Amino acid sequence: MSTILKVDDLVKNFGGLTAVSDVSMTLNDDELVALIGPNGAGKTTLFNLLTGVITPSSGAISFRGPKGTVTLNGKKAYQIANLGLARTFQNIRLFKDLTVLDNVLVAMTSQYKEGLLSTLFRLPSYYKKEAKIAKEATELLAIFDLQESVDVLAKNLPYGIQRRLEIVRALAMKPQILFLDEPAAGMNPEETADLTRLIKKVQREFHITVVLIEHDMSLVMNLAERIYVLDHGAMLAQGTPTEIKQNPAVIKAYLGEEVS
Amino acid sequence: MTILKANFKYNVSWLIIMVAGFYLMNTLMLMGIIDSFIENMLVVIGINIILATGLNLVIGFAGQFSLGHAGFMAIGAYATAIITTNSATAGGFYTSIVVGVIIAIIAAIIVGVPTLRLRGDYLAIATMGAAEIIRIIINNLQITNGPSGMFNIPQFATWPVVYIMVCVTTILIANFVRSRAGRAIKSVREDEIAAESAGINTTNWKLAAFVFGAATAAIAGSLDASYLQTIAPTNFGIMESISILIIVVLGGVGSLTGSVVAAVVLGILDTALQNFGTLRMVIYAAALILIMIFKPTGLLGSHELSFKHLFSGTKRKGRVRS
Amino acid sequence: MEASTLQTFFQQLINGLSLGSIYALLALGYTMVYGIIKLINFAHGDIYMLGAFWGYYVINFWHFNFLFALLSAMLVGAVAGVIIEYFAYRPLRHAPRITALITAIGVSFLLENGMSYLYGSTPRDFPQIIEPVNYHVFGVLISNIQILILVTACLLMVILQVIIKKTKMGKAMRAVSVDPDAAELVGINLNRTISFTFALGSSMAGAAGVLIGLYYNSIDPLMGMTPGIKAFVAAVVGGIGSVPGASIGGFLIGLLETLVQSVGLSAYKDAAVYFVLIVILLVLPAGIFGKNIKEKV
Amino acid sequence: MLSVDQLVVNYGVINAVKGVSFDINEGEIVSLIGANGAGKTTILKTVSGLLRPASGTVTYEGHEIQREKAPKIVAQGISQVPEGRHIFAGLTVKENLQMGAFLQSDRANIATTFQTVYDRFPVLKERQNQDAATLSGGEQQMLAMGRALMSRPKLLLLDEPSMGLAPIFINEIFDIITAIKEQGTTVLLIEQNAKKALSISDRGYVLASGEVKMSGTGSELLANADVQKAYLGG
Amino acid sequence: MPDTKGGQFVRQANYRKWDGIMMKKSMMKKLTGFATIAATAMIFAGCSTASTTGSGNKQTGNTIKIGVNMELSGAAGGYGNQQKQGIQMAVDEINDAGGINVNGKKKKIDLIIKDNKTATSTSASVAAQLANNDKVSAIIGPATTNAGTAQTPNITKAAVPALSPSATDPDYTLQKNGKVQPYVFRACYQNNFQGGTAAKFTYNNLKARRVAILGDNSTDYGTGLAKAFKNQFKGKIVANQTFAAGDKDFNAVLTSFKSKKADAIFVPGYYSEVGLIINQARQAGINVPIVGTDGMADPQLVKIAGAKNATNVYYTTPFSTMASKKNPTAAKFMKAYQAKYHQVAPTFSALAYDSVNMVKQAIENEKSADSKKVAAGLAKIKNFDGVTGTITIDKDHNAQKPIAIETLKNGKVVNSVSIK
Repeated sequence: MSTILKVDDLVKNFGGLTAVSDVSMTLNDDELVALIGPNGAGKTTLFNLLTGVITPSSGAISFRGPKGTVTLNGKKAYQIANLGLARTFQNIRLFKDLTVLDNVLVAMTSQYKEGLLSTLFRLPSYYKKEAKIAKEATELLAIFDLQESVDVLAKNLPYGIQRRLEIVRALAMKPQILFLDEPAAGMNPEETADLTRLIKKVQREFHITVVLIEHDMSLVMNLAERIYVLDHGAMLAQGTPTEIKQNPAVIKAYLGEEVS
Repeated sequence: MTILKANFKYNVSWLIIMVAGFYLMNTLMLMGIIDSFIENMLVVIGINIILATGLNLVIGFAGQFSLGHAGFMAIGAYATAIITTNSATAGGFYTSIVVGVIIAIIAAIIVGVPTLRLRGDYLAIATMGAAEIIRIIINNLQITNGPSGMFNIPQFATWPVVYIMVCVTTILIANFVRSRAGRAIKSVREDEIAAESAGINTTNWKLAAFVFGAATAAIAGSLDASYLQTIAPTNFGIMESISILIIVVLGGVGSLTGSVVAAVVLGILDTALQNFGTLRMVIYAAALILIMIFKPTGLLGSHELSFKHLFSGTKRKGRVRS
Repeated sequence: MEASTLQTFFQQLINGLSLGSIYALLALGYTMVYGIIKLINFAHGDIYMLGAFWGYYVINFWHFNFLFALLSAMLVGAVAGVIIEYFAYRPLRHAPRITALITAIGVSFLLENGMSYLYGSTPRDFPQIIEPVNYHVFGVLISNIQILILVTACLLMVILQVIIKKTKMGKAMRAVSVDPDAAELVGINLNRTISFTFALGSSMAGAAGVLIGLYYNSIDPLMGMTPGIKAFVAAVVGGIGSVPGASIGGFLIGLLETLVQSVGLSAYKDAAVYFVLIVILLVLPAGIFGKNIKEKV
Repeated sequence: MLSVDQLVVNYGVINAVKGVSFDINEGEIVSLIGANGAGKTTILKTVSGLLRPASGTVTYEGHEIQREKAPKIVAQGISQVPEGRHIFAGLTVKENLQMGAFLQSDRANIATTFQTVYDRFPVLKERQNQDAATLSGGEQQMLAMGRALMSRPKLLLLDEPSMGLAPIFINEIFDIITAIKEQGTTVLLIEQNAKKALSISDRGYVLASGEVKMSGTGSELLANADVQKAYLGG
Repeated sequence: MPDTKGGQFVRQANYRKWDGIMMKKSMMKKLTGFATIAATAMIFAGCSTASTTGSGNKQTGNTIKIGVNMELSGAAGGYGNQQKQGIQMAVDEINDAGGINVNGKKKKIDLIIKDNKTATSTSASVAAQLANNDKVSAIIGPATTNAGTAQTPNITKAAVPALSPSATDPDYTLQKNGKVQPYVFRACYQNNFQGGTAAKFTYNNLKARRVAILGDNSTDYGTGLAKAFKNQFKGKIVANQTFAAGDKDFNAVLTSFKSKKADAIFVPGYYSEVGLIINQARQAGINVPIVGTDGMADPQLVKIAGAKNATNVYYTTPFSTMASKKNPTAAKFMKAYQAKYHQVAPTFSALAYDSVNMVKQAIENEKSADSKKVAAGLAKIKNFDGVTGTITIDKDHNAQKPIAIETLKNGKVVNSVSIK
């Protein structure tokens, strides 16, 4: 297992407020990491920093991509995404008025090119590429049991399915790291259990690194190989689920009492 | 396989309709049923279709509220006026369209790169300002003959030319919208942050839509100048941009079919109102308010006429099926 | 006809401030309406025209004095604003914003062309109810009407600011503009508050109509179009939603136009205004006093 | 005091609440717990008049209020602290509180209420002339609660009061809620932090997917194995 | 991390051969189809589209149809409506007198008025409708050069003459090669003539040597006159500034003129703005002569400027209250206009009134109301006794008529000199 993402002393200030202070962490190939902590601890801010939605005040992020190790500092969100860091959002951010298929196809935009002429004049190569990419997307959707809904507008999907589609969209980017921001939020225990299986499957079959923010301890403790605990913007603890469950600082700040 | 066959079917259907439309118009014209007055109306509608579909690409599909369409139209119009006045040949005319498109593209990049960072109404007012700056510059140049405008422009944009241009630009815009590029710009419209996180370079795609819209506006301007044979800076003011916007919103933001329908409806309404003298604009204004109140999403909402759906009988906006 | 550079400078400053105070008065209404329902009320400039015509009639036919003409024009503006909001904008409160914008344009067309139809579009001379008097201050000319406009404009701005900052209704307006749902939850009646905002903003336009009629002595049904757009630009430059911003924006545009004309570039005075608008928006995307609200991810 | 019967609420095409019934007696703290998207906030918004139900009734002190608008409901003594606090940024702390008393006209009364709120939340008094947007998350939550109390409600609706708060504030907020109850205000509480919520509640209802799955006293629910597993991080 | 991992789910994405072949086939068909269409379209574009060069509209009925293509709404709506009043009055008078005598038979005028909303495309459409559908003998209008040139192709195609009361661009009646437009006429001066006259007057009569120009930059009228003035003025132009229609504040420019030591100001524009310029100039203590053109020859000018301020103001005009005392045609018109509309007749109404009567004259001279004949008749008009002077149409279809310069003092015309 080698390091794929390395975060050093990351700081983010909003005005006078320090949302993330001196956070360092490393992610390895093929592992499933959870990021937990009280609301407002800076978890989503950390995700935003890692995926380029906001820029850090200081600190370094380096990523070992297919073309060697690069720094993510100063890169735009779409560049980071195209390097192989995909994510979902806490409040679902699907393209609501696009179909399920189109939602996935958007994420594949940078994986293929269509010449301007072949786009505008529908040359044979256009149909060829469209068919190929659509097939690829449909196959991916089928893995997640969404093949029936390809033509449905995203906004018309039930809540749980929207969450699932968002994960599919992120996977369509062929990421090396997948960031999931509260994927189980709003799901009932049954759906959560399904989701747990799904995430496991994704991680196993696609061999990618998955990082998730989650409050549902059943999910976290079942899934995560390692856990980072964030509190007040700072890294409070890290370790295996067993270690974290017994960490007194974590219990005090977050878990409240010992979790069984 | 069937999808491909079907695609062929749809494409052919569209082509048949376009050709049939052409022959129908031509027959009616030869029979004298379409006289120069109706022809005039049809050409104006055609030019408005080009303008509205182009603006709809920017507003309805890329979600960028531009209020400066008339500025780019002016560029095309003046390119054609200046070039064909000096070189009154068909070659000169087509060259002038190309030149107009190129200048409009350059202008759109100059305007778009800084302003497309803005959002919503701020973008609207910035683009409106940019278009006014273009108009004021034209108004004060020698080569454009200042506020007097230019007239006696040779007429190359006869109705068949306009008809073909309408078909071509509409096909191009429709093809653009239903492609990788179209999905990218629609994702920007839906959610810029999510689009960025899905690897979409939102800045570039917004600019692409804006530039494409500007290019088609320039084509419309060229046709307008050449058909009417007279242009003046006052034709390309804020009110012109607004009237194009009205077509787009009335037809339905995000519906190319809607833009076409609205251009036709408003074109006929406008012509019919000529007979009402001073009351004309009063009726027009009242109609506008009433349509908007009773049909807030425009005549067609975001629906499109599509053979794919006519043939297969399914509705795109299907309910939840899973 | 000679003047020293310094005198010319101060004269132009006066010119710019007078013009600016007119833009500022109009910008106030824009900024309030936009602040509360995020609608560019295109018809605002036309309410100013209605105010001017009202002043014209009551002074000519009912022989109102200046103060009554001004106050009644404010009332007429307020009523017009409330009626327009009720019939044209309220049904569209939950419709796409671009739809409401088109309706606003429709209302503007209706007022302009309706008035043209009823009263003709030839400009009329506004009754000179106050005899213009020029004062020479160190070689700089300033007329009593210019002073009146400046003072009235500043006074109305202060009153407006007091209403918004100090009164219960003003606070309700601010609350609605920040968060309509939360405003309802503390018991604020949305419709009433929005109507009140329209009334207040439109009364400013009504007042501006009378003042400008008096100052320029010429009114016509299309008089609201150009100043309307300029005033909106002023409101945006100042930071839309902010009362001091609208005033500053108005004065800035007035001074800028004056500056451009005084150096002999009158043909480009509007271009200069739009150029500055774009530059300001690029540097301060929400205008000078505007608050930049970042989207939460 | 309040009884909700067979409430159905739709959000566009989504059926958010599917026939929920519950009731609150005077002087109680009642909690609705459940995951995000279970329909809790939708129910609260319907009670406070921001949403119209598709069917079902909300009866308050003997009469149906489900068709009434928010201001009218506030006037009858139901006050909501919305999720995400929704304080009025740009207004000072004091002005925010004044807005809470928007429907009160008796100046003396308002002054007393101000005193009560300032006593309850001393930090608000310290910051009364500050722009509310500059407050920290916990202070904003206190302001939102203070604002709701300014209308002297008989029933206080609290939507996720502990959301996004540091643990130290969370305990304080729950202490305050208990104190509010003790002063005679009935409380309907929505919380994700089910453990905390149930520990101070007289009764609770467990919601999932827009339906009531379970109900009981706070301690009963706390002790229930299913609840523990699903919502208490068991 | 191997690249292939992420792409596992597309492993089976192998296309069957026939898929690709079919696609190619259909595409070829489609492309061929498209090419065919394009080709046919081009062919049609080239040859067979109906071009209807008409032989003009014959008038056989008991009425003579005259169309009006006018700016009744939009930016020039004010001027257009004044013209409409003049047209309406002329037609009423003619009809009350029995109509136009066409070869011994009196025929009434059937007036068809349409609004072009000051837009070029609408003007073209209106002209087409009047010429082709309503089959008018002649069109009066439009008021502005831009709307006028927009209708030229359509009326030329239909062989229907159009007489504009107020389009002033020198090239308005000309084709690109400098030849006259066969069906375009005007009843007013062209810019060069009027601007030149004003320049001469300013130099010779007012003895001004340093002139500042403040012209309307939103119409050809203002810029055309400013250019003509500049070219023909022998003194120095010390400042050349502009305004746009609808502007109300001229203080900044006027203040800047102060330091230029101008001894006259030339203001080519319409009364709505020029009235304000006079007002603000006098308020600012600028008392030098203000010279303008017929666009300001309107009773409303003095009202807007204020009577006291309208002093030392000069403008070129074909028509005025002063002239009307000497000219019986004008006097009659003034009186009738006052009676009908309860206001003093503006120049635009007078020009439009003359336009109708010029058409009547043409019809009577040619003894036919056929549109081609009317065009011929208009071209031959000589010494027509109009309200705006004795008019002769020259070879370029411009109206030749004497020009006068009127002087305002305290809002009253105190002097009127004819200029050769």
